[in-house]
Amino acid sequence: MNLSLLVILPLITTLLVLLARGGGQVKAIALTGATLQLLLALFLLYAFGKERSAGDHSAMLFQANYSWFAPLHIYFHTGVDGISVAMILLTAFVVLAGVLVSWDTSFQTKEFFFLLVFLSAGAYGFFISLDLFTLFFFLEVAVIPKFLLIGIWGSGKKEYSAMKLALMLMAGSALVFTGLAGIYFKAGGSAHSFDMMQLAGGLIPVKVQLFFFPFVFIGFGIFTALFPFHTWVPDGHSSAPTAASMFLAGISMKLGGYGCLRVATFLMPDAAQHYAPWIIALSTIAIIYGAFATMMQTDLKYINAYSSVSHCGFVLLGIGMLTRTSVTGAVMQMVSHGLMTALFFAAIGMLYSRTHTRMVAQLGGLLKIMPFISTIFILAGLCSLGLPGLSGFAAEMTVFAGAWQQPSTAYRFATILACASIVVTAVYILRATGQSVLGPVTDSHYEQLPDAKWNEKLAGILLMAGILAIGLAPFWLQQLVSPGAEQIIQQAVKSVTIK
Amino acid sequence: MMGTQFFWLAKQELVLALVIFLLLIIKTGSRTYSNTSVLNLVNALLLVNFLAGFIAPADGILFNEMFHTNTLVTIEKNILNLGTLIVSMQGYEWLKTHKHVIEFYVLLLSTLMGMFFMISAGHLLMFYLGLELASIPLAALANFDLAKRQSSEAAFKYIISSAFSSGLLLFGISLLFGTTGSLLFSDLPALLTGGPLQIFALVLLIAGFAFKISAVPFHWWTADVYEGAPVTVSAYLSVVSKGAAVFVFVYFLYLVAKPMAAAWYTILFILGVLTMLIGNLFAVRQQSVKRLLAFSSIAQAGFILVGISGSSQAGSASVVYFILIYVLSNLGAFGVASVVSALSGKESINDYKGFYRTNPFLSWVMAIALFSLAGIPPAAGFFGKFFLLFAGAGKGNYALVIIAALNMVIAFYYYLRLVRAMFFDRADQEPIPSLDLNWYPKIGLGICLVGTLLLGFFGHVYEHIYSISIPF
Amino acid sequence: MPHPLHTALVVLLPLAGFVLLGLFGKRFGSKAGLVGVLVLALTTIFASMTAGGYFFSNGTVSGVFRPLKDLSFTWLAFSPNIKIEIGTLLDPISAMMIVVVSFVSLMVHLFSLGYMKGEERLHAYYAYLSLFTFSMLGLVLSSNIFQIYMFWELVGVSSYLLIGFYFQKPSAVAAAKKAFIVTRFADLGFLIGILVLSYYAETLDFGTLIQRLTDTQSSYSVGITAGSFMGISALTWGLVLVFAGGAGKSAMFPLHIWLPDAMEGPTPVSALIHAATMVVAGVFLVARLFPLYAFNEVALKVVTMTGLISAMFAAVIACTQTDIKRVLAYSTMSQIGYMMFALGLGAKGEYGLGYTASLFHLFTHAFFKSLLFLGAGAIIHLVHSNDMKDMGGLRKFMPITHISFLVACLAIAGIPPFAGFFSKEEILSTAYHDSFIFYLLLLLTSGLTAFYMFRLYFSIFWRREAHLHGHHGEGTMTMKLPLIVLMLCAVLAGFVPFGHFVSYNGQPLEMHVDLLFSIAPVLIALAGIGLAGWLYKSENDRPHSLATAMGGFYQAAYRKFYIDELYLFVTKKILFNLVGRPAAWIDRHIVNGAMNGLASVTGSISSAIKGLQSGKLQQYILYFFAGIALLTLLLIYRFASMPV
Amino acid sequence: MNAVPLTHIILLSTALFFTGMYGLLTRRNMITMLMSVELILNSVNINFVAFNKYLYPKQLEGVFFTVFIIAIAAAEAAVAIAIIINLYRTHQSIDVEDASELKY
Repeated sequence: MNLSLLVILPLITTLLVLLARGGGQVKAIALTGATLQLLLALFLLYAFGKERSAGDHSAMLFQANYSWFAPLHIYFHTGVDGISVAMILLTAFVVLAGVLVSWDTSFQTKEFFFLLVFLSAGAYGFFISLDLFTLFFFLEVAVIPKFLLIGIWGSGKKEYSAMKLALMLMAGSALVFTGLAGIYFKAGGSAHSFDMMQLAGGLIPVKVQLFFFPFVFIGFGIFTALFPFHTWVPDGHSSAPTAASMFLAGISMKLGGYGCLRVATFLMPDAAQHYAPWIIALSTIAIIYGAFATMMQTDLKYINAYSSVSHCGFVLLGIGMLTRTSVTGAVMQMVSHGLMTALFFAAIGMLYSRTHTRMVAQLGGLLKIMPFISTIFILAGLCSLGLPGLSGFAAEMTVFAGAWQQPSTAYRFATILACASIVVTAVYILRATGQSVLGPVTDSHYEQLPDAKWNEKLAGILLMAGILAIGLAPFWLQQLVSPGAEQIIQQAVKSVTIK
Repeated sequence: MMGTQFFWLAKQELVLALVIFLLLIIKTGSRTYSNTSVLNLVNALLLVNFLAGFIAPADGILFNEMFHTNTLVTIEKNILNLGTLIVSMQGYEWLKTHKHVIEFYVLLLSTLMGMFFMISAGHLLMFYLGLELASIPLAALANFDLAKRQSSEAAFKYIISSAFSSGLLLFGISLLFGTTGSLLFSDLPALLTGGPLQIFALVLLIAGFAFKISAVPFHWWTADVYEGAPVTVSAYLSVVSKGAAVFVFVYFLYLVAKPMAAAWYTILFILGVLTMLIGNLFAVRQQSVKRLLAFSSIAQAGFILVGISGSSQAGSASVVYFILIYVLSNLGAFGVASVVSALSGKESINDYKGFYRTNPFLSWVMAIALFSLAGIPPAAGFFGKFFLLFAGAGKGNYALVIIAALNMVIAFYYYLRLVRAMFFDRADQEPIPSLDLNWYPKIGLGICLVGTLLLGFFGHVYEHIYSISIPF
Repeated sequence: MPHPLHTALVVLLPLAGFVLLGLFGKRFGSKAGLVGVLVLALTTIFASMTAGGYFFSNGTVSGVFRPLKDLSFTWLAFSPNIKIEIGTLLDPISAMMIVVVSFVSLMVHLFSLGYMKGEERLHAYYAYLSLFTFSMLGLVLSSNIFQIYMFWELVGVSSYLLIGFYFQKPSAVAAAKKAFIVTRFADLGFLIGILVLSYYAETLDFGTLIQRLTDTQSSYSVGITAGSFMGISALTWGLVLVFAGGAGKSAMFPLHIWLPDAMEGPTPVSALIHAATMVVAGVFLVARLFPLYAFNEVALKVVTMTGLISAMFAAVIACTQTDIKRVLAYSTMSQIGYMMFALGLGAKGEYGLGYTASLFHLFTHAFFKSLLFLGAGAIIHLVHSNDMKDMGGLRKFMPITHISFLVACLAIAGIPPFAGFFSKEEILSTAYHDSFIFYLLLLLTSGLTAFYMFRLYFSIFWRREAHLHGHHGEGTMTMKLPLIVLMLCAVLAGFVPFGHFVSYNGQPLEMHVDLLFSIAPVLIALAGIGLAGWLYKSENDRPHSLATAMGGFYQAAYRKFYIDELYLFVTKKILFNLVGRPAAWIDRHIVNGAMNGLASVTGSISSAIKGLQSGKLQQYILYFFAGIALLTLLLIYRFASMPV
Repeated sequence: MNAVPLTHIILLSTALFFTGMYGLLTRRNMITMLMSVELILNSVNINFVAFNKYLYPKQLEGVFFTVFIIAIAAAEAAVAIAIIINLYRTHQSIDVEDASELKY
């Protein structure tokens, strides 16, 4: 199948949104577009599986290569492996859910859905890119919509948050850019190239890797809340409108993780080995520190935002551990966290739109009043604390199991600390649920509030379906991701044996 | 032989000259003419002028190598033509009530002609003449808000600074003449030895260019003049005048001063870093939109210097490509500022609060233009800036690239400030009312918007520019 | 005819019940309970068929019970060797457990029909019960150590949901949270233990794991004994950590603090989860890995001592509590302490008597303890209070409850011929063979057991004449029936030749009751009963004066030896105040401050240099010229190679 | 004929240049500043003519350049004076210090 469709479809949707008249039409178009995206993503999964089972074991499938800026060797080179397919699926789920929960948007509807769908185009483009330039392009494309979504439709100190998010992500991009420049000019003599598949074969000299790896890794790390560059996360997530929060935490942060994996680790395996202790140290700090910081939050969105810091730490930990299993786990965690956190934000958004507060202390007893919303809230929480049968468990356990394969005592210690964070997670999740949806009803006004509407229910069910599909049967995801992880790790392992 | 060749090679200048003459005739001939009809006529002529630029581009030299032209030069002139056309359309709202429309255009087009000669110059004398033709009328233009104090101050600052800078430039040229005995571009490379006097001459010449493209520390006039001059003139200064200087600068450095590449690379490095830093740092706390854009255009010059310092074909191609994009994006921003200033008289960032609610189209044009200036995709500025910095990186000076990349972050901040004011904030006082635009500015802004959004996606534009640009 | 499918159905039926009730429960309305009971009845039938088939037809090979592994499919493969294979493992203990679990669960389902009548969220209640039953059955049938961990967590969460069923009561929510978090903390040990063991054994499958690590010749075993951390071998670490998980679920000292609080849940839930099934999961886990534990002296010692301490510690506290459910909770903890203790000694003595004794006690305990809880439920249903101060003289109002409660008390006190007598006898015998001190301590504990149980019994049913007005009787038939059935079990379970079915090595173990040996325990139990009768049979101030005489010790026991306060101190004061708060503060002020600081530094530099753009033309010209001068100097210095 | 060496003339032009610089930097009268700029241009003129005469006597480039510079200086002065006049209308002053409203 032609992967560019994944980008073209949302773009056509945005165009139609622009041409639409009235909020109803806009929503209908956005919904149709998002549904088609999901179908397309599912078809991609199917086609990918079919191709693989037909015996095509090449690293990337459905490759297409169009020349873009020929003098600079820039191509629009697309292709997917299992990891990309998983991320694309995640995107499709979150986009559709995001469109659904935003159904009640009445303020500047057209612009809202335009930006929302536009964001998804960026994410798809990022995940299908095999060319560093296009990858970078799509990474940055998302900046404008994110900024505007937060600033226009956000709440709280939205201006500050929007600025902060945009600037910090821009700083991340700047670092990535520097790294890309280094890779381009220093890899393999005069044959300048942006093509990841060409650059991958250990083409980049070790010295160059050692110099540029931190740029690329930290640059992408900022996107995925690498400690101590995570401070945009709490502010950004908490100020964003629901759908944008879902997008930010569910997809946007994953761009970083994917970049750390696909660009930093895949292209610079020696450096990845060399810097692994640093990555592990930082990610362990993020996990534990994020979890403890979450414990002290009183705003539901802050709770989820900080917990995202902690959970994304698992992604980086998995990457830093550099074993096939841990990398597989990292990708699974990305997908799982994406769905879970989107569901969480959706639930929080639904609560907020009714009660007009996100403070844990002001909520209470909502399970009785809004059973559906409270149930998905609790389920998201349970997924977050790693309940078997929901996606978080499978992902985290894969990370742990993979991390444990590293025999070094220090790494083991990091792993144990990471494991310990699941206890802290339980503490803050149960505190949050216990005080907000359980317990006595704190405000008699709440009694009259309605439960979820059809669109909200559909969004919740959709994301739950994703979570359950992974949680109940993680093997398909694992089998999907694992060969890709293998390929990335092979480079790292090979580089060790060469040394 | 010589006759036909002359017509073909200097056709852009000739068309321009015809336009100027036509305008002068109208001015002297008829006593009563309405502004709008003049504007209609001029805009039509400018369009013709722009389109004529594409007819039969030819390579060749005239006047004993004093004048040269080729496809690259033609394209560069076309870019400037495009910029002028857009400036003219966006200035419609301001000009339609102005008393001296024809004079405005005569002066404006004279400077454009000066720039053409500058670009086509094959000899330093020709270059100097072009330069002055491009500068002196601009000073008069800066004073075109005749009754405004600030306009006069701006014009005065510009003319004195400009005169001083050309004095130094001439001093440099005289030293060059003294040490080499020739001022012909094609002779000079062989005669340059890198002695102290020549280095001094080089510094002086570069300072002259740096003045025109407003690179730090030769940029001081920029912000004051941009603020004081009418917005239309500021737009023209920041885009067309700067663009022309950049074109010549590249030509001069890459072809003429090539033997002294090590020396000028150092200068460009220092100037580039300073320009980006100072430009951005000053822009950060500006309250006036025009001043903000002025410092932004200074910072952009820094990025251009980084690109030029790449010393490669990719470098020169990227510079031309960037200027093309920069013309569109900067004119998008200035264009909005210009119509807002002309119709409501408001020029401060605070005045733009709530702008999106009253003027969504203008807000989007402004926002996309700003994002393009900041280098955020899908705006074309991303591509322009990416290639510029990449060209700079090709030299292996990663410190420069990192500084540039981090400067993009600072720059992003102040562009976002304006976007924030337009989109997020609610107006504390009466917001700018919904502006009713004539279709000229609308088209002008539309061209900027569409160009800014789409230009990056057409790879062969860059490819074409690359194929004809100056190798190093 | 145990068919793999039947085994699977045992697990899947409750799951189906959960899905059915969870998704469409509301449609059933008050019929939701019946659906639950029906599903559980079916489950129990399949469980009995499976267990019967296992014990009597296909479980043995030449007289020795062999594990049967079925229905294995790879759920998640971490690596080619280490993978989670979901499957069922039938062996004597799991066969025994599925019967116990499904049976007790059925009783509880039945009892709840009456007890929870009219409850608004009845369908949710039954859904949770089904979920719990599913998880518990899945846990005992797990064939893979990671699978057991998964069900372990599911059990934990269903327990959370059930304890917090009355979610509008803050205390219930807090209790549910506490239970979950404490066990979660313990599970951390379990998880790391699994990682340690699986790393060396390169498998997660129980059979293979045990086989590889117990074979001293194999490289796996050599590896795990050689590998050490802080001077302790990896095997010990692994086993102790796994045990920590078990201890958490089984509420062993010092991880027991959640159990008394868990009594906030509906009483039938306590009967199911906190008496008969989930809390013995720890015992089950150790039993499941017993061959490995038997291999490691240190780990066994830990198990033994934990059991002993818990048994005594809980018994002492139980004597002082006045909430009847809390008394029962501590009693549960104490009894599980017995089981753990015996299991710890299981590798010693004659043919692993301790192992059999432990599981035997688990078996009998399930019946009489759930009976006690259901009885307590019936009482609370009537009196609407948990506190024994509000009770007394209830024997007239609820005869069936009275009799069944008495039988259960006798059983737990170890009076022959009730079930508890036989199993406790075996445990004491195990202790006796190992160490006399242990024996004495246990004997004392069993006296205490008799005392506090009868303290409870007398306080509820005797003590004073009660006058209840407008009460609604003893309860519906559905409440009485389970009491009667369980009472029969409490009487008869002791006569099951348990050793024939469950033993350390799969070979039948003959258990015999030595009458001479029984004298001491029975006497001490009777003494305990007598003391309780003297103190509590009628209203008097003897208990009070005794409590005063005991002084500080009584207070300490009443306050549960301040363990809760200790935990609170560690969590609230240390973790929250010294870790959480600083982390949050650092994040907002230092890390975030650094980012904001970068911005403000840029801003202040910007302000600092604004004076350069002074607006004065002559200064501009000066700077211009200075720029040229400096550049020229620099360049001439660097590049000028030759004279003019 | 060669009684005056080139260096002297260069010195003269340099002196003239710096006189111009000095005037430009210190005079507050705009017209005087304009005159100072003319001095700078004239020092360049001297340079051109001298180089042409002494070093490259067979060429005319220097001389021609000078002619053009003089012409352009005149144009420049014309425009500058026009601007100054206009500025005087708005400011009622031709003191350069008064024309420093645009700053920062």
